[in-house]
Amino acid sequence: MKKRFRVVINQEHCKACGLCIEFCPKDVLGASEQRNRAGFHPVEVKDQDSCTGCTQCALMCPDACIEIYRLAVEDDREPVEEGVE
Amino acid sequence: MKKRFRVVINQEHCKACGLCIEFCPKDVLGASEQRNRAGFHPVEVKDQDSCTGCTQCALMCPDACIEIYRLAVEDDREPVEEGVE
Amino acid sequence: MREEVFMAGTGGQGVVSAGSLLAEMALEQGLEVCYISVYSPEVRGGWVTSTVVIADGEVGSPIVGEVDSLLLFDKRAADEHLGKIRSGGLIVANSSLTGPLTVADAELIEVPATRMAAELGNEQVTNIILLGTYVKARGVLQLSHFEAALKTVLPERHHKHIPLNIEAVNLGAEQVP
Amino acid sequence: MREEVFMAGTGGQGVVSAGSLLAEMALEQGLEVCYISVYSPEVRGGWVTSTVVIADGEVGSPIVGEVDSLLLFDKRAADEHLGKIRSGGLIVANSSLTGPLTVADAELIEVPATRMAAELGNEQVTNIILLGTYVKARGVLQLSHFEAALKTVLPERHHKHIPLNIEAVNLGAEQVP
Amino acid sequence: MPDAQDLADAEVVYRRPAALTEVQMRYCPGCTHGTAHRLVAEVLEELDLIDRTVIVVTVGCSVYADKYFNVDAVQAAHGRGPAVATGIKRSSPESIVFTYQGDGDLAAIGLSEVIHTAQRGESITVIFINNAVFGMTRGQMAPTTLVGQKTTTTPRGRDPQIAGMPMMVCELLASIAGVAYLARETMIDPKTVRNAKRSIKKAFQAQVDGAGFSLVELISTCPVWWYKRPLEAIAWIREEMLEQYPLQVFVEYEA
Amino acid sequence: MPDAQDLADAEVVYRRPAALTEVQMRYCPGCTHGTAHRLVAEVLEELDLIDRTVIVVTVGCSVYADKYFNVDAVQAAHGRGPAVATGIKRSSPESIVFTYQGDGDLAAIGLSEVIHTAQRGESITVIFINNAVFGMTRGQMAPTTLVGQKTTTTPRGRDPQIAGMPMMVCELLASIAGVAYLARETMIDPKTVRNAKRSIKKAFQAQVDGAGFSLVELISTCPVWWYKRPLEAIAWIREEMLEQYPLQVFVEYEA
Amino acid sequence: MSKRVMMTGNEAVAEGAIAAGCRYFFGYPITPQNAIPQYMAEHLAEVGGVYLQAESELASINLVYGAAATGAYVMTSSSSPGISLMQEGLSYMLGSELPCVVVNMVRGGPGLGNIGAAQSDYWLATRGAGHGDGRCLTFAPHRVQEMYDWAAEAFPIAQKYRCPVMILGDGLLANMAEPVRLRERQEPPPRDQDWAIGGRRNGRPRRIVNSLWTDVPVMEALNIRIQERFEQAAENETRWEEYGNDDPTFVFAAYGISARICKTVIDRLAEEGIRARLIRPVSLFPFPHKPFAEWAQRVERIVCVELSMGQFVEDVRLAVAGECPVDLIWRTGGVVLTPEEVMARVKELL
Amino acid sequence: MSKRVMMTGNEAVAEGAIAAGCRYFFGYPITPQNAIPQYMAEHLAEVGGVYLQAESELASINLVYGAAATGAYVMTSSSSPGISLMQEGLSYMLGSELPCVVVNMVRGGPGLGNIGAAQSDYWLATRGAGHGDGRCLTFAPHRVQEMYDWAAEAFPIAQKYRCPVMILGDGLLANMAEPVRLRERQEPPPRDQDWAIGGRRNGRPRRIVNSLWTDVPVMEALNIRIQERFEQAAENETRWEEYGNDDPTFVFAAYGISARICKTVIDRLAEEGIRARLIRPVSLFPFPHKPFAEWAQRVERIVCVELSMGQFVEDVRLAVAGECPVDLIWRTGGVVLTPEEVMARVKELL
Ligand SMILES: Cc1ncc(C[n+]2csc(CCOP(=O)(O)OP(=O)(O)O)c2C)c(N)n1
Ligand SMILES: Cc1ncc(C[n+]2csc(CCOP(=O)(O)OP(=O)(O)O)c2C)c(N)n1
Ligand code: SF4
Ligand code: SF4
Ligand code: SF4
Ligand code: SF4
Ligand code: SF4
Ligand code: SF4
Ligand SMILES: [Mg+2]
Ligand SMILES: [Mg+2]
Repeated sequence: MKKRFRVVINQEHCKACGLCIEFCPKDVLGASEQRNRAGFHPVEVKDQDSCTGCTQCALMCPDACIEIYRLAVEDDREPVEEGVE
Repeated sequence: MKKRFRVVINQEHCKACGLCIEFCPKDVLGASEQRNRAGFHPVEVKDQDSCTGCTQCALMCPDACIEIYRLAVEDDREPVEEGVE
Repeated sequence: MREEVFMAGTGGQGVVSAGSLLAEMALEQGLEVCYISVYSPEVRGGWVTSTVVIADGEVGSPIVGEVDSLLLFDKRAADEHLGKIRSGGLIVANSSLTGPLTVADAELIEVPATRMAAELGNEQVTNIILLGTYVKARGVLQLSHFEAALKTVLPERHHKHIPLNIEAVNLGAEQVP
Repeated sequence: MREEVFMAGTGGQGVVSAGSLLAEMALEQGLEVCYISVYSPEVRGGWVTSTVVIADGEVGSPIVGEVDSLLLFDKRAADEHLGKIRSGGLIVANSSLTGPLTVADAELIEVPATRMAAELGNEQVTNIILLGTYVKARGVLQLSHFEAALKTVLPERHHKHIPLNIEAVNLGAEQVP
Repeated sequence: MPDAQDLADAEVVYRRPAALTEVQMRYCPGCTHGTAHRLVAEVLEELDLIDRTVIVVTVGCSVYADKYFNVDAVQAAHGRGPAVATGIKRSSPESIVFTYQGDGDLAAIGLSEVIHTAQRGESITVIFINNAVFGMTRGQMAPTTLVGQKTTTTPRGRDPQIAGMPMMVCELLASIAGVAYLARETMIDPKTVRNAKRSIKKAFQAQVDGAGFSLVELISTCPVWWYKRPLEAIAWIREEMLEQYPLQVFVEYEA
Repeated sequence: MPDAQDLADAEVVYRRPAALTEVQMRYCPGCTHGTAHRLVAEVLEELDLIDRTVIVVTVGCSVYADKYFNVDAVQAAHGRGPAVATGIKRSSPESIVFTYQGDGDLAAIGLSEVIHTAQRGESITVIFINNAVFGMTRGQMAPTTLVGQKTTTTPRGRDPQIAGMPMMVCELLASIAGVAYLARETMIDPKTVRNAKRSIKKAFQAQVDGAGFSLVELISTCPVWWYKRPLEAIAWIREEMLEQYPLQVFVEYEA
Repeated sequence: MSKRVMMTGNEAVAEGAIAAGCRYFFGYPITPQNAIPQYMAEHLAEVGGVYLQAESELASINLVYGAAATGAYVMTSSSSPGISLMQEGLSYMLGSELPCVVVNMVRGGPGLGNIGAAQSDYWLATRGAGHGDGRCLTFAPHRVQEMYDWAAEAFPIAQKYRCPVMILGDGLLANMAEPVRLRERQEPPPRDQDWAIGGRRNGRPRRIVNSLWTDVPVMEALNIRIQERFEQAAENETRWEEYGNDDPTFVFAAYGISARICKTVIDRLAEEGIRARLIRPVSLFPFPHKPFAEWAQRVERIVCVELSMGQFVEDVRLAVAGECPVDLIWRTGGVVLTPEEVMARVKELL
Repeated sequence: MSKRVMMTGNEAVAEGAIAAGCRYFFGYPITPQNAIPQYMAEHLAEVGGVYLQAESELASINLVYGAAATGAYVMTSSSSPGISLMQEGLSYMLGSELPCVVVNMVRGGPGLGNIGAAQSDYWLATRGAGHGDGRCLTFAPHRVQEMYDWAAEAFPIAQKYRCPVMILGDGLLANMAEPVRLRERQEPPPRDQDWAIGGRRNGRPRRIVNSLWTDVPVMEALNIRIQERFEQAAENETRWEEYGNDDPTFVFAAYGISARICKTVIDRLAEEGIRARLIRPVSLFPFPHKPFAEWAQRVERIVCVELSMGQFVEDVRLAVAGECPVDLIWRTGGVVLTPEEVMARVKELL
């Protein structure tokens, strides 16, 4: 069974510091065009498929905004995002 | 010219701790029978002639009561004491 | 004469410098003035307010309850502070960010200042446009003191921006109906 | 009834324990009492005083000016404190160390207590001899409470000295003319 | 949370630790105070200490930490955290007590308390955030400020002739008998973050075992008062701070 | 002084140093506070500093030191000597400033001030009297009290489980960059007295040369609160204290 | 009833605390109260308590803060300079609504001063507790028995009003011995306060002890809550004693050691046919305004006697509010008034 | 005359000190007065002065103590919790008769509180200076210009009376900007005081700065000397301002920021035909008793307005001594009264 990961970003808590983007070895993450309530352009998942679940992003996030799940089954749905309408 | 030393004790300041007596290598010093105003039996010079001027006594005295002089000439007078009537 | 001006917005919108410019203009004009900015504890992204009290004699209370004039820089500011206006007072709102407002008992001038500033080529002068509107509409201060005030407030190395600011303040003044 | 006793001497003479014995005797006798010792800052060789105030009701001031009874342990104490006696009061002086004293207006009992104590075999009971004289002469406290007081004040391991102390206190009492 | 249901039976690889509340932290973007919080929270959860722990919150940017940690909290006067923690520990020895202190709090005003607490071998844990500046009060010099670093009270850069050299807290504490675990870590890449967590875990383990005082110094960012962007701040730690403050385990603890 | 005239043309081998007044010191018999005073006074005289020096007197048995030293004196609050000394030095840089502090003053309440002063590399000198006890307040435990030592607040002997291990002040300061001279000495025989004086001299020389902070710890007697006679106290230093506090020059200074 | 034993004020206050169930003492030595920590070091171990010598008074009060947060009965003691150093900590205790007992055996000041008996920390005791509107509830015993009793009473009062309670003595009350009737030592009460921290036992919601309130109305509400407790305390804990003639021509106002001096003076004046009375506040905060306001209507004057230069007299003047003249007899700096001196000076006034 | 420039209260107090010749500043950051140390760090170097950041407020005040002993003009500044920590040091300054200037920009308390404007350190400022009978001379400016002027005036006053002088502000006065007319910066005066230490220059007799006096009458004499200086200060340095109607029905009593609020209220009341006047103490210690005692005879009531829960009002009551009712309008904990609120509450009282 092919592993598939799901990265969940709490975009309301994200302050767009960019550390997760910088430290993701697979360029999975990027800045969103939208602003959250605090006025930041939060991080969003740009390329979920490349994610290896290495947790580098979560390890680096100062705001504990990132959760990572390994799905039991293959799944092609869109990445999960949170918070920004 | 034979060296002669004179040890001068400030007996009013002396608190009879005994350190000078203990550390004099020549047993020059001893406790007086008399009391000073504070009630201590101060140190007195018992054997001036044996004194080598080594300053051990003065070095050890916590109350800076001891002064040591080297006399220019031989001198057989009684040791100098201070303070106790 | 005592004129109480209150401005509110978010950090980075120039609420502080607008307040300090008003204060300098009053000083240039020979009036007494007291000015204070207050911000939320967050270093980044919090709210900011400026209070400027202008008087022709001693400025009494620097604390204001209801005010004569209100400059609202964005929606959060409008939601929070709209009620502060004294009846018969003046509200200048940056309608680009406040959206449309309704007031019962005061004069309301809505200026799409952020958009206008962008059109001038620099969003940073949003606050100056609003200032221009206020100064012209209220008439307590004279626009002629703006340049001198600017020179005092602006660090030397930014004096090259003076023309743009003058353009902005005039543009703001022109918005008075 | 209020009896003020003041004692003075040099560290090591038992001024503190004499004070505390008097206090315990008063307590044994069902009286109220307040007792304080004060000494000079030097850890060794300084002066010591004890003040004991005995009353049959609440003890008011623990501070005394002139006192009813004065126990003087040595010359320095006598020089310093002789004037403290109230007219008609009682002075008990350790004449071994105070030398002869003259007082105008009070009863003076001179007891060569240091010598007597030495004769009893222990200079340490000098204070007890003076205490005995005071108790008997003044009549405020009863000698019969001395032993109980001593047992309270003396640590258990020194209880072997009780007979000597009793001898001393009686000897002191006998000195009352 | 959209699709949360969908993740219900997914395996958790990483999630917000249970020892943190859901409250958004007020730190500036890229400030590693938050990272430090997360690591401590992970350790408390992993060691199953959430129900026994008391955080002693001190004065500095982390003064709101009582809102973030899902444990009992006591807010201490500036610098006095270790004394407050000792008071708690002595009167409630079953509690796991840690202080969370900045370099102003611990190395300036609170130096005496932390050293005496270490000296007594008090079984408490100190998380020490060294960001070379007073963050909360708007960027003044700290004892740990680097030579030449500009702050609001060293406008021409820290001059060692006037203000002395930076204070090396771990080096200072290293000689103290009561210390059970002592390490300096940072959080500038995944590896150093993992190391930091390992040290934090050992520090708490030392407390659980009653082994004595434990402290982890975390070289941390203050992008705002370093006048830098978050990634620049990370780089500045790597290039400047670690020069002054080499990472090291000073006193080791093995259960 | 009888026969003083007679000694007028005698050669002085040893005399009371001019930096001491004629006032009798109030210390207990055999207390080496007096010895320390004498050594400092000799150094001040030899370095010709009497007219430039300010002693910062602190709280402890040496609180009357202003009466004994023939120099300007400032009495400081308990533990704050180094801060007071710094205030003097910064506003009067030509002055030679030293604090004279006990182990209660320096190692208990005043620990922060002495470390920060050392850290800043303040050119002042500290004479630190470690007698393992609070003398003045009647014999309570000090941070430096030995394990098992009975004091009025450790009636069953110092228990490291409760009060921790003795504080090693020199070891603590040794890592600090601002320190120019740092040594631990004692005064239990003529040799150690001479060594102590040599260290005190180097410490003041360091200050004269503006080299930074200097401190000499002197392991000192407190016969009274050690419940010992003077000679026993000397022996106790030799046999017990020096075991805990080995003599050493920690930071060397050569002009 | 138990036998009475001779004890100093220092010992009595320490034993009183132990008897009340206090098991935690943090302190730093300072004359004239060293016998308190020494007593605690000796005796707390007997009852499973903790004596920890703090490295400073700053540490003392913050150790107390920590222990108080766990709901324990906890105490510290010091004398004037040490109490000055505790000001920030006391303010924090108030802000965090934590109870504790603090003993101040006042000495001569300012500065290092001396170890004589003084009352010159009256303001520090009644207006102190550092910055902010709060203050300590303060009680001033004047006998050793009272020292013992108040040490014991202070703990439940501190818990009830969630604030520090100060027991104010002086160098004399600290070191003089009087007979004290001891009660049995009690076990500490359970720490079941709903604010006590120590870990979320059984997963209960977390608790926070805090004095930071950036939201100003919340901070004001805290202050009002504290003030309301003080008003309750004023109702329940205001204590004073009166002594002397029931139909006096004048009234002495004095507390602590000064009040004892006045009692002797009153007795002596009575012998001379002079009718005097004493109002002795036992609680200094809350201050007993009532007896002063009442007697002020009926007497020629009120004469304050204090070992300070006009501190206590301010509270008396506030209570009297101009109803009669208020005079002041004082000494300071460790100098103690004798009954003779008070007699002489009061006669000049009459 | 020089041009006026906009300055905050923090900047003004710092510049005023430099202008007076102050060259030594020791301080530890704390909001809302951080701009003071920052200004000093920036500008003292220009005039050859020393800015040294202390490791704590305890260190600050003791650094000040050392520098003051050399006869220098020296200053520190802080806000409430930091001032609490300086209490012991201030008592030592008094005991050793050393002058200095201390600024307290009061914030909401107790405890950590908040950084709002408050006046709840009134007791700390006027009855504080730790243990003992001493206190600071305390001045409370209410405008930024006055901040500047008082910072400058404070130094010679401190020297004259050899005691700490406190300048009392608050979070608002600290951070609000107003036009200030600056004078030229002066050189520091020579340090020729006969008590200043620094070494026995030219072999002069040694000098001792000390607050320890074990001989109690000597200590008392020191206290009397300090008190006599305070009495001189009461004669020379008592300052107040009056404002408003010359034939008022009532009088406001307020200082600092509260007084400014009252001025606006008085103007508004005048528009409504209500006659009110303000007595604004500028010196809080020495307190201006006279205007209160006088007006109390002529008005219906005195209304105190303070940002604390009844501290300042005590001094007013002491001055009024029952001659007329004294009411109190307050907010606390960083909450500031608006003119509207004072208007409303005062109308309820009338
Ligand atoms: C007694 C006291 N002094 C000063 C302050 C002001 N103060 C608050 S936080 C702080 C320093 C914060 O720096 P740090 O501990 O390094 O924490 P950071 O904000 O950098 O995380 C200071 C000086 C205070 N609250 N209390
Ligand atoms: C603030 C304060 N706390 C406590 C004291 C009481 N005190 C005076 S000296 C001293 C300790 C003295 O011990 P140390 O410094 O070792 O000197 P020593 O007497 O042993 O030479 C203490 C605690 C004080 N004077 N001031
Ligand atoms: S888990 Fe690894 S690969 Fe996936 S987004 Fe995070 S850092 Fe990138
Ligand atoms: S690290 Fe966290 S806060 Fe920073 S950008 Fe990524 S998700 Fe946002
Ligand atoms: S100088 Fe030497 S020999 Fe002479 S008395 Fe002293 S110790 Fe003895
Ligand atoms: S060493 Fe000094 S004090 Fe001691 S006995 Fe000798 S002379 Fe006397
Ligand atoms: S000021 Fe600095 S330390 Fe504080 S939250 Fe912001 S970045 Fe972090
Ligand atoms: S008590 Fe100890 S330290 Fe103090 S003088 Fe006596 S022996 Fe020396
Ligand atoms: Mg920091
Ligand atoms: Mg010592």
